[in-house]
Amino acid sequence: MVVPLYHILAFAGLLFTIGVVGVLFRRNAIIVFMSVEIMLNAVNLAFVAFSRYHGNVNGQVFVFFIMTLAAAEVAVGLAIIVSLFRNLRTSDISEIRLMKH
Amino acid sequence: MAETLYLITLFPLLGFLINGLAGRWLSEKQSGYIASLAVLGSFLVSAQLLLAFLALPAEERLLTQTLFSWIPVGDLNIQVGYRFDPLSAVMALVVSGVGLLIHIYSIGYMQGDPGVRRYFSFLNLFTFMMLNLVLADNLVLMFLGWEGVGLCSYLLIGFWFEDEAKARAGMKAFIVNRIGDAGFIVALILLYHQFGTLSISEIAQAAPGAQIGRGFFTATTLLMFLGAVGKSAQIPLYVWLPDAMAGPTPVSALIHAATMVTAGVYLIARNSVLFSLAPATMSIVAVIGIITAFFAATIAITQNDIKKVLAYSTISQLGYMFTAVGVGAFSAGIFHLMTHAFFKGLLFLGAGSVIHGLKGEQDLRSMGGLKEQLPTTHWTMLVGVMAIAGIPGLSGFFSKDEILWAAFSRHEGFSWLWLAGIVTAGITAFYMFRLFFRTFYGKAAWQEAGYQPHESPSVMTIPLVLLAFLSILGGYVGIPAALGGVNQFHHFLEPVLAVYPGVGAAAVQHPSQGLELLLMGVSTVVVLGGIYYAYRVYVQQPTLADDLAQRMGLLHRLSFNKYFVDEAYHLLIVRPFQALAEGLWKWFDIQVVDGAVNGSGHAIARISGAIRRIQSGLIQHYASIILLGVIFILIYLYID
Amino acid sequence: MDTFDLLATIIKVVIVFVTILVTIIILGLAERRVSGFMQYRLGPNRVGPWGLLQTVADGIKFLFKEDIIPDNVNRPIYLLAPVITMIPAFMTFAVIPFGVPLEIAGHTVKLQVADINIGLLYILALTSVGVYGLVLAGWSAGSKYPLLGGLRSSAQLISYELAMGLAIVGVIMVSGGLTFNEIITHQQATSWNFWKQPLAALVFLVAMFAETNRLPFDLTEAEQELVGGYHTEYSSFKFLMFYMSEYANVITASGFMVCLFFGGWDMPFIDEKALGHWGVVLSVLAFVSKVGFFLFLYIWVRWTFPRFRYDQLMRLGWKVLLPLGLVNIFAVGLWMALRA
Amino acid sequence: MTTILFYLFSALLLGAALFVVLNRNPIYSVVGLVFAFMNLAAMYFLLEAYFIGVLQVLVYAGAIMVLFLFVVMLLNVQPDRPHPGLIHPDRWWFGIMALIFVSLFLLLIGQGVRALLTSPAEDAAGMGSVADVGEALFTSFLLPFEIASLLLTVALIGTVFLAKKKV
Repeated sequence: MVVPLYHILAFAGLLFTIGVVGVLFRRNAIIVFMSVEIMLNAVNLAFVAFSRYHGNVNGQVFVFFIMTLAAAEVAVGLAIIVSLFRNLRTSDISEIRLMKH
Repeated sequence: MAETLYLITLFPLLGFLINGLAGRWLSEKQSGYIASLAVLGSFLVSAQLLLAFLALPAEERLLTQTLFSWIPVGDLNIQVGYRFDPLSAVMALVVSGVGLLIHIYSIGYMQGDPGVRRYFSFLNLFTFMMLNLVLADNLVLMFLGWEGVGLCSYLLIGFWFEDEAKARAGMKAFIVNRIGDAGFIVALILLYHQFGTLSISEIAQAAPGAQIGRGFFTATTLLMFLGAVGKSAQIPLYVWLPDAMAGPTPVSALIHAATMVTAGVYLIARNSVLFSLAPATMSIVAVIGIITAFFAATIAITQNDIKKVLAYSTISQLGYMFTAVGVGAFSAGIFHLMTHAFFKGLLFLGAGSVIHGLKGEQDLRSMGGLKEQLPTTHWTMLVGVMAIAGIPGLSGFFSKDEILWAAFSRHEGFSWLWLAGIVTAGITAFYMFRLFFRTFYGKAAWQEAGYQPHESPSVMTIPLVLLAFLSILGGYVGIPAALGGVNQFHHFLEPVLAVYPGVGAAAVQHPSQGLELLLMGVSTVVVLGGIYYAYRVYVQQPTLADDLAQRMGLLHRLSFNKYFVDEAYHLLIVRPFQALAEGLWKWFDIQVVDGAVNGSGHAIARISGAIRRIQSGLIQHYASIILLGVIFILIYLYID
Repeated sequence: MDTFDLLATIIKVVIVFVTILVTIIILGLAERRVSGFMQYRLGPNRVGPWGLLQTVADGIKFLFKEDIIPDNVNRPIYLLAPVITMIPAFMTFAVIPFGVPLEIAGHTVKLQVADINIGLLYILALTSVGVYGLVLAGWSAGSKYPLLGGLRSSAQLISYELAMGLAIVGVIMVSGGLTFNEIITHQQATSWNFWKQPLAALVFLVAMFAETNRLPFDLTEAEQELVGGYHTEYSSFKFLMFYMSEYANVITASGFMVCLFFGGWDMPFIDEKALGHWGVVLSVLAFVSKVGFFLFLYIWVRWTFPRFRYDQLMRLGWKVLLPLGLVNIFAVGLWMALRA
Repeated sequence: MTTILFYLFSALLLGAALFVVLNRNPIYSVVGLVFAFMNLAAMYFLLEAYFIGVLQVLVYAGAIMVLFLFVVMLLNVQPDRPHPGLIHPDRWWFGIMALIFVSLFLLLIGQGVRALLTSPAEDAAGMGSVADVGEALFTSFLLPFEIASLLLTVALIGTVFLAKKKV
């Protein structure tokens, strides 16, 4: 395989930006959350690429931990979204602004 | 041995916490027992340490214990550490011993009072603070105790705070004390600036050899003395003590007679090294002491409130103590402090017993003829007044005589100190026996008022009896050489007190022992004369008192009205201050301070009104700001 | 990768695919015939000799029926769901070996579509993807019974995947590898894992039934409660796809079970590799007959046990199988530590 | 061929990610994201990170995304109402920021990493097996590994606590 590393990194950067755009623009909390996952995965891809191109397994170990973290984060985050929805009857984050008032 | 030192203060602290936090679940009796047991614990530990001390050679009698670092700031490291040496041993024993008896007495005296748990917790807190004061190894901890006892004094004077006059008396004591404390604080700052430490022993070691001008020592010691004047109620800051009689009588006995007010004397003795280096201060201490002694004694003659008489006598006796330390006889001052604690505690408790028996009546004119009704109180009070008057053989005689002898032998120019002391001793004998006679002899004025006096319960009389024994025997630890004794008390304290030039062993022995005996004789005659006069005026010819008052006219009015000092203070200090404060309030506070504060407030409100928009509550706005930060980092990386 | 290998792989894929399809057809008939046998009735016996062509007829009927798409469905998802279900079901079998390697013209051909070094994880991963088909099918139908069926199925699959994984861990520990070949070779060298870890085998067996949504765990389609479950609203060919994936899953699960605990293609007491081509034939026969037994077991169990209630199902999964799986792992670990 | 496959998967992944972010129906987003993660897993396989690739399917596609799907179904989230105009009026500057961000990022990569590493390390082939990653995990990363298990436990408890109707 002759893909240069910076192609993968640039691609990861694009993916990350797509995630950022999702986080910034979407109003549905679940979609925002999914965009965060996209961002995490962009980073994961960069890690794996580095791991492969440097011949060092540590990058993959990082990805492993990020996945663990993501699992925990999603579980708690979705629980929060569910309980927010239960209380406010909405998952639109532009309406969830209790801290404002 | 030193490991148990912290227990001395721990017990009262525990007592305070138990009574203060869990008091509501305790019965009155339990509360009193817990408080008394706490003080008993302190007393037993102190006594055990003292006994251990006596077995040691004089130079090894020192225990120190550092508990923890309290204020570590840069170079300054204030530690909570205790120091147990002969001086603090005496003080700790007096505080916990007399305190114990007064705690026990209080169980009877305070029975039925709704605030009794609060009372006992305050009393324990006081004991804790006082023991910290006397055991402290450094001046900051000592100051903590110093302020702590001031606080407890305030709390207990105003114990019955529903009565506005009593609450005000508490405030008065607090404010007057603050004036003195300000001096103390400045002295602490000066000492730290000069020596870089606030440890008592380190300062005492460094001071004599230090290359410092006399002026420094004079200034610091004068400032310290200002603190002592406030706490020990000397001229001109004595005005709070008579008012402090608003508190419960056992409190008066403990705080305003036996222990706290003597803290000033202790402060000087504790820092005797510093004071020895400032002869000018010493002279001022002695002069103020003797003036206070005389002045307060003359007021005491005409007072009608039994507790006020005792209050002025306390001021007067404290004056004696200051005279003693002022002429360099530190051990004599401490000696008198100890005996005074015994007999003045006794007198106050006796007076409390009388008041208790008369259901709160404090006016001497409503008493009289109580000998039959209050036999135990009568006999123990007799011992007390004899001791304070200085009848040979009782404790007061020995301690007062040592002071008078020191004042006489100090050096030639100060002999008038002795003369004033002798006169004051005569007056003291007179007014104390006036109090005694008017209380227990003569016409029973209470019969008209319809009282039925009764003797106090044994929980109150037993402390009286014990204190009476102490008042008799307390003096025998310090029999002067002239009477064939060796003055063990003096020798016990000697290692920790400075030797002031002109006193010390050499100077005392210089005048012949015959002269000392002669002076004793003179003072005894004067005292007996005072007693006889009191007997004539108040027992033999009761009408004579009014005649005298008539004939003395102006003098009587002056004494009766306490020389109008309170009024003068009010006119000269309080009123101008009020006027100044009002002026400041109306102009400076409202216009300048409030204006600035409100102005800045408005400014902040306007600015934050603008900035507030960022705080939109929308997560995405926050996220975009994070992104902005990332962009800046990227730009930085790019430029770099 | 040379031409021969590529060709061999393509042939293997075709063979496996066709075999699975044929097995599904046979299974469809067998299910009904065995049911009939167990219930003292005949079952389908008219189409073809002994009813052999019955399933083929059914398939043709499915193909020519009217394809109804209800109004209320979410069309893209509705169409996608059967595909999502079917692809993993057919893909999983790829890593299961069905015989000893074959020697042809100097080349060694593994009787396995793909020997990847994480075979076990591959199956687990694909199984977990298969859930989407059921959930999306249930949701997209836009009616409540399918939705309930879909939610039930996904919860059930996720729950029992844990127990299944734990049962597998014990096997991995003793055999020291994640490929099926390593596991089977290890069993050949010692003894079947079933004898060594009967507890794990039991847990796996129960989890396997639950994972394939078969009785007694077929709560996703429990007719009496949910009509047809997640595929209520499907008809015609799309229904056939669900049907086929269920059977494909059953076949794969049986193969999985056989490989993990019953020695795979290993025939006891015989060294297949020493027998040349006959060994290959023997090993394939051994594998097929073992799988056949488990397929029969599926049908057998179906008519033997009543259906579980949903809460019982969850309790069994989380409170019984999960702890048992952990106990098995601890026991194996202890045994290995003591032996080491 | 693997190179072509890599670019193919990249394109699919990019498309899927855009689909996730841009379409209005949450269910489609979930499906799109699952598809994206499958592509990512394929890319991991091509980078010879087999273990991570399987984990990507097993954990991300198989577990995390199922949770998302559940929540979307549970809350019965409706498609977003279209906003008049392309972009919400107070959000246009987000777009500019995102644009600046990505261009800066690409510039940086173009500047700094181009010189480095154009092809994979030769000796690292097959490094991503379960055994390799597992060895690293249980030796040099043992403590983080244990902490991660603690994190999962905490998350488990927290989730149950949060999701309970009444505490």
